[in-house]
Amino acid sequence: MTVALSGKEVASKIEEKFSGSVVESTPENLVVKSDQLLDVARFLKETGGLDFDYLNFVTAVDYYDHFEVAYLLSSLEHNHSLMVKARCYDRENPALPSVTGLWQGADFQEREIYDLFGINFEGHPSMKRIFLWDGFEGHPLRKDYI
Amino acid sequence: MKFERYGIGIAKGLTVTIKHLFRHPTVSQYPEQRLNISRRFRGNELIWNQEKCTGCGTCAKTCPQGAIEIITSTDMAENKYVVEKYEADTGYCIQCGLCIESCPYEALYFSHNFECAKYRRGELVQGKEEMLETPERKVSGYFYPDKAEKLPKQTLLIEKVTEKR
Amino acid sequence: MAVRTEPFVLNMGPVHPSTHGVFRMRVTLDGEVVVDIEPVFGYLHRGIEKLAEQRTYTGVIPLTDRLDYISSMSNNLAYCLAAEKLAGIKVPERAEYIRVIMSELQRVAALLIAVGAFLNDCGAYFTPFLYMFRERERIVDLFEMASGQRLTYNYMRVGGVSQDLPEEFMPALRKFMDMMPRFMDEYDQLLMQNEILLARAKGVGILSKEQAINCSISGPVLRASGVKWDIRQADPYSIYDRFDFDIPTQTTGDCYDRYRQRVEETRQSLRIIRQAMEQLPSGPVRAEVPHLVRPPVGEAYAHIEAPKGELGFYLVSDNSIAPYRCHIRPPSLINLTALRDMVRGWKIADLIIIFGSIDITVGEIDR
Amino acid sequence: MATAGLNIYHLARLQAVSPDWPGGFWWHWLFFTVVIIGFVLTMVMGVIYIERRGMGRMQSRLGPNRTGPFGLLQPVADAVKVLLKENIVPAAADKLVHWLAPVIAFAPALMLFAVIPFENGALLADLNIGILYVIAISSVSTVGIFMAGWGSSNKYSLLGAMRNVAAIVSYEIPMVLAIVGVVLIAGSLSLNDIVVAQNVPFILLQPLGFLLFFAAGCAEINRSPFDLMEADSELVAGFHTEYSGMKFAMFYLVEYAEAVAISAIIATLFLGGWKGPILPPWLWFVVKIILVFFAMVWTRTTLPRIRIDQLMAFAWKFLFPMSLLNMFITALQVLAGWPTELVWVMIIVNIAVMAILVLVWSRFFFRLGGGRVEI
Repeated sequence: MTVALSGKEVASKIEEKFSGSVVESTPENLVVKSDQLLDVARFLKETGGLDFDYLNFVTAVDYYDHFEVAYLLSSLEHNHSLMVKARCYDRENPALPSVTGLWQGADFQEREIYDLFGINFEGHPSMKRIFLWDGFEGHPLRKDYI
Repeated sequence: MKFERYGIGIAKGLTVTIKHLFRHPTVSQYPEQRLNISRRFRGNELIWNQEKCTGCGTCAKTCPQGAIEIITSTDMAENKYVVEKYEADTGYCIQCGLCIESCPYEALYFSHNFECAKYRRGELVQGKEEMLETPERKVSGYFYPDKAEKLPKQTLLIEKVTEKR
Repeated sequence: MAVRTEPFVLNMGPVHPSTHGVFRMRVTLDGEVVVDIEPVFGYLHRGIEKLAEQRTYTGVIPLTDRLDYISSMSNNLAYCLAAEKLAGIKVPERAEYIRVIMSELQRVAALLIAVGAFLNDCGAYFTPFLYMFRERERIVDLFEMASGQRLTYNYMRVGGVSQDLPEEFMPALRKFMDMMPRFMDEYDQLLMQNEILLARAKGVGILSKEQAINCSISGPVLRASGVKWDIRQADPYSIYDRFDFDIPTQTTGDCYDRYRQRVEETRQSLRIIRQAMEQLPSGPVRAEVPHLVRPPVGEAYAHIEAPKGELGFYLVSDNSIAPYRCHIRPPSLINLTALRDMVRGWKIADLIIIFGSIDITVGEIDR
Repeated sequence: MATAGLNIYHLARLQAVSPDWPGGFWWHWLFFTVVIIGFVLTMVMGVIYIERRGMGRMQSRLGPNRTGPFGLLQPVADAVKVLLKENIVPAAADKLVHWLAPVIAFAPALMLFAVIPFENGALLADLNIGILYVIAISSVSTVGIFMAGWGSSNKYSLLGAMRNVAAIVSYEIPMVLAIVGVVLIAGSLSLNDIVVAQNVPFILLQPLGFLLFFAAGCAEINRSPFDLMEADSELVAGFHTEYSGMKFAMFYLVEYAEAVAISAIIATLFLGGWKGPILPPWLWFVVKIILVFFAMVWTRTTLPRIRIDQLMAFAWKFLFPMSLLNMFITALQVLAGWPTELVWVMIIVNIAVMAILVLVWSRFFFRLGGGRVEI
């Protein structure tokens, strides 16, 4: 059985290294500051005992006032998982750092989020639309898209 | 293509294909040879029981495609709904069966027909009269096991022996 | 020794015999050698995630059929697990067993297609493909018997399955289980040791263990690279912890290994079905679930080991009758991440078989 | 046969024996032209039917069975359908080359039959260099195929055509060398003389030569497992991707006419041509063609396709040295005096030699090159 690590415990570990990077932590997940996402992600991937080497999925949810991007991380070695989230409050030009450098599996999924939510992932090798054509207006999965 | 195995694998494969030359073919010739379809077959048409229907409209609300249109009026004397219009657009229907499962009064069934091709899109819309049960329009046993028992047993490919000739 | 020529761009797809649907690749070729490829998606994009936000929890199930349309049962199961997790519904025992039988039969059917299509891509002119389809036909017959449909089954419901198995199902399944190993042996004989296939597929398109993990590859492709990771054992969903089965793995991670991996997984699936058949209890098949499920506010992620890999549904609820957000983790899309690194430097014929060995369904990629 | 007064085959033979008497040459020429065209077209229809039905049954289905009795008219129906189709020429195509290609590809396929004996002496031209003519003519259709690939201005077509040219250039050599063994034993280059010389079918005396010729012949006419010039799973349809209607029908015809031609040559060289008991000779010839063709259908149904670099490696590293060795050994045997009375001993010796050569060569010397290229 994959153990879902408590967000609170992991948050305390992160706080030791990067203080002030965790916005919120619950037993299910933890929310990190978007500008420190990349550092936290690298910490999660490379710290012994955590070793989150497998990115299950990346997705975004539109909560009207902010976008929440969720990363489900797993460790195949220790068989545990953790949901990490980051929030974007800018609706016009939302941006987050890309994690493709750490987990290549995020490549198409970040493009998909860019396509359907309009969140720009900085540092992604080819940030362009994936499903819809280039001239498409709007981002369909936003709640205000009709 | 290393021939370190000297073509044994190729020879094995050739025996399998040549064996099939002397076996019965699996296929059947459709318009002449007809197989019995599943008793629970979700046919292309809906069948509606006018007596049982109360006009509650649950089916129309459940339909994920919005293919069912129902208009009712209130009959004050009898104190019930009268179904004035009941239409199912089989062109939009995806045969998911959720309307049949949701019907609280067991008034909606699938038909057991599958040859329902039409020449015009408009002909695909089933009106009230075209939804009634007739001898040609048999009721499928989907979600109603008691109806299924009356239907012929499904032909299965596992019953057909393709090994021997 | 390679002679360099002027590279040119070849547009492969969206209509091409071996792109398995409407998938398109822009391939840069140097003679016959693939220099670079860029996959282009979206030709089958139907916006299923957006559509799901406007449908009831039950109404999403027919949509999931149309994701990976050759393994609909698995999609149904993944979605139902997620919805049940969200709403906290307990599924009756018999329904769990039926779900396991169905999803394992579906795995056999889908893997047969995967293997057949792969061999067809290698150039075996439709023979393995048609043989595999014949076996799949026997399974589809069983599905038709239970659900009434042959492709989009829409059989599972939140809280169980739509209806109980008909009484003629178990004898037919038993007969199928007796016949299947014999057919599997015959297919192994057909091409498994064929010298030409070995020359074509062995050592071609190697995906290393590290890269497979880094690219979030899942399913048979991951295990063919030597990672022993199967969600059925790593994170047992439904009742998979009650069955005794092995997780076969391969070592190199080339096309031939992926082919072997699929064949061996089929055998393990048959093993699970046999155990589930023996243990199948009687009882209700559907929990008492209101027609319009209204889960509490929250989110849930449920993932299953679908034939293609880890298929997950991430549902967010706002206590209404429709999901607030329904994200699908598509194994086919994510498995394609490593395609570019796998095919670079191989010939155009190898591109086809490497692509075929990943085994994608475009319905799931584009959603 | 003598009872049938107007047996055309007797007439043919009469004409063939002395085609140079006044007026007779043209009569002979006209007669055989008609016979060959008729023969090729009917045989093509026959083999298409055999291929589709045989392949269907091997794949556990039925194959075409609707048109006519047992679906025998299916090739006719296909032909009618394809003739009525629109002729589409791509806008960017080289119109002249695109138009000329099917003709150039088709002519050699018919010309091949000029030297193939249907019966003793019944052939259009009993060339004393018959087999050389076959080799020379059979590679001309490559020009047509390359023109098709180049002229349609399609990258798939071009790739297919380039593959075809590469394959033909490589496979001509083992093909010729495999024939040399037969020629050495028969002592003649004329196909009629070769058949006459076959008291025992040469497949027994030249088993290695037969294998090499069969493989090289398959590669030459794009039959599986060497069909990578029109590999449908890679190149859609290879060189004829952009062809439709009548022109496509021509290519289809070429493909099967060449298959019939190669089957006929194999039947002539190795299976004793028209020789056989009971049945009339021409029927024996047809039966042998169909047998060889069925072997091709069988391999096509079963085997996967090989890659282009493997195709080349197979030609140059396996077939070429093997055919050289085969020629060398046969020459030694002929030089040492062919023991005609000990023919069965020779058969056993030759089969043993073949087995040893194939085993040893494939075990110790044959290695595939190619593979991944570093970018």
